[in-house]
Amino acid sequence: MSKDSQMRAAINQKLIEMGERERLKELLRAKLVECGWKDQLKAHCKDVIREKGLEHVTVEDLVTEVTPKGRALVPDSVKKELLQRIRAFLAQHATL
Amino acid sequence: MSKDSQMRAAINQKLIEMGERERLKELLRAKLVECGWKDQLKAHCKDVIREKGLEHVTVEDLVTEVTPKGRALVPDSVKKELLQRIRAFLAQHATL
Amino acid sequence: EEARRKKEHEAFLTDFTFSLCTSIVDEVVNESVKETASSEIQQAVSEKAERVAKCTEQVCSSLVEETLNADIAVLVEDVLEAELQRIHKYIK
Repeated sequence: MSKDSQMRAAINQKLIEMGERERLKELLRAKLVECGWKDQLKAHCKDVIREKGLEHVTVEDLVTEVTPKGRALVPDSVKKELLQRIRAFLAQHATL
Repeated sequence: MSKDSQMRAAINQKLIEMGERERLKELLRAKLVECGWKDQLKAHCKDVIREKGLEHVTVEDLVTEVTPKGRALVPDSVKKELLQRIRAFLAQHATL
Repeated sequence: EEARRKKEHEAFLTDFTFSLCTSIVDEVVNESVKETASSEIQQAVSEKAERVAKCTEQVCSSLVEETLNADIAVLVEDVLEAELQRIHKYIK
């Protein structure tokens, strides 16, 4: 195992142990709703369904189709906030 | 103070005044880099840090740990060269 | 007497040369060891800080990725389900 993967495993371990990983996911979800990400993505799904026709769309197709936009639509500020929170958590709780 | 120690003190004083002591140290430093001693020392420091873990090593610990090896690794040829240079200097300044 | 003094002086010089050499070697070795130990520890500290920063970013990205993958799948299912319901209602 490389030093990097050891370090990632240690960080993840600490986040999971203290329940912080779940809290971070919840925070992200809340932020995504708050910033309108969910509504924008829903609208995009509907556009794709309208374009292709409901009978020609499977869940897998639609996931593949909308995922890149879903990723792109996550505001940088939300990612930054999440990163800050992880850093603060590690500073407080972890001896890495 | 015995005659010998008086003479020692006088020569040492002269060596410092004439800048020869510093030049000898410079020469030795250069030789130690040239012969790979410094790289070996660095590698040894890295090994110790890796073995003990960064969080368990202070500069003082590391110095204590690597100094014996540092001394042992100085090549005899380098010491001989230093001796030659000291002899030559003393011969040149026989009045000292 | 002169020869004896000369011999004594030579012995003194030999002894002095060796002790000066030893003292210079010790001084330089001690200084170099201290300097190297300190810079190696400093370097290891910076490398570790860099690694922690990089890995924290990677962990954060994978957490975002994981959440998005799960949420996008649920969202897509919900939208498709809603659209199907709408069509059914319309047909009815």
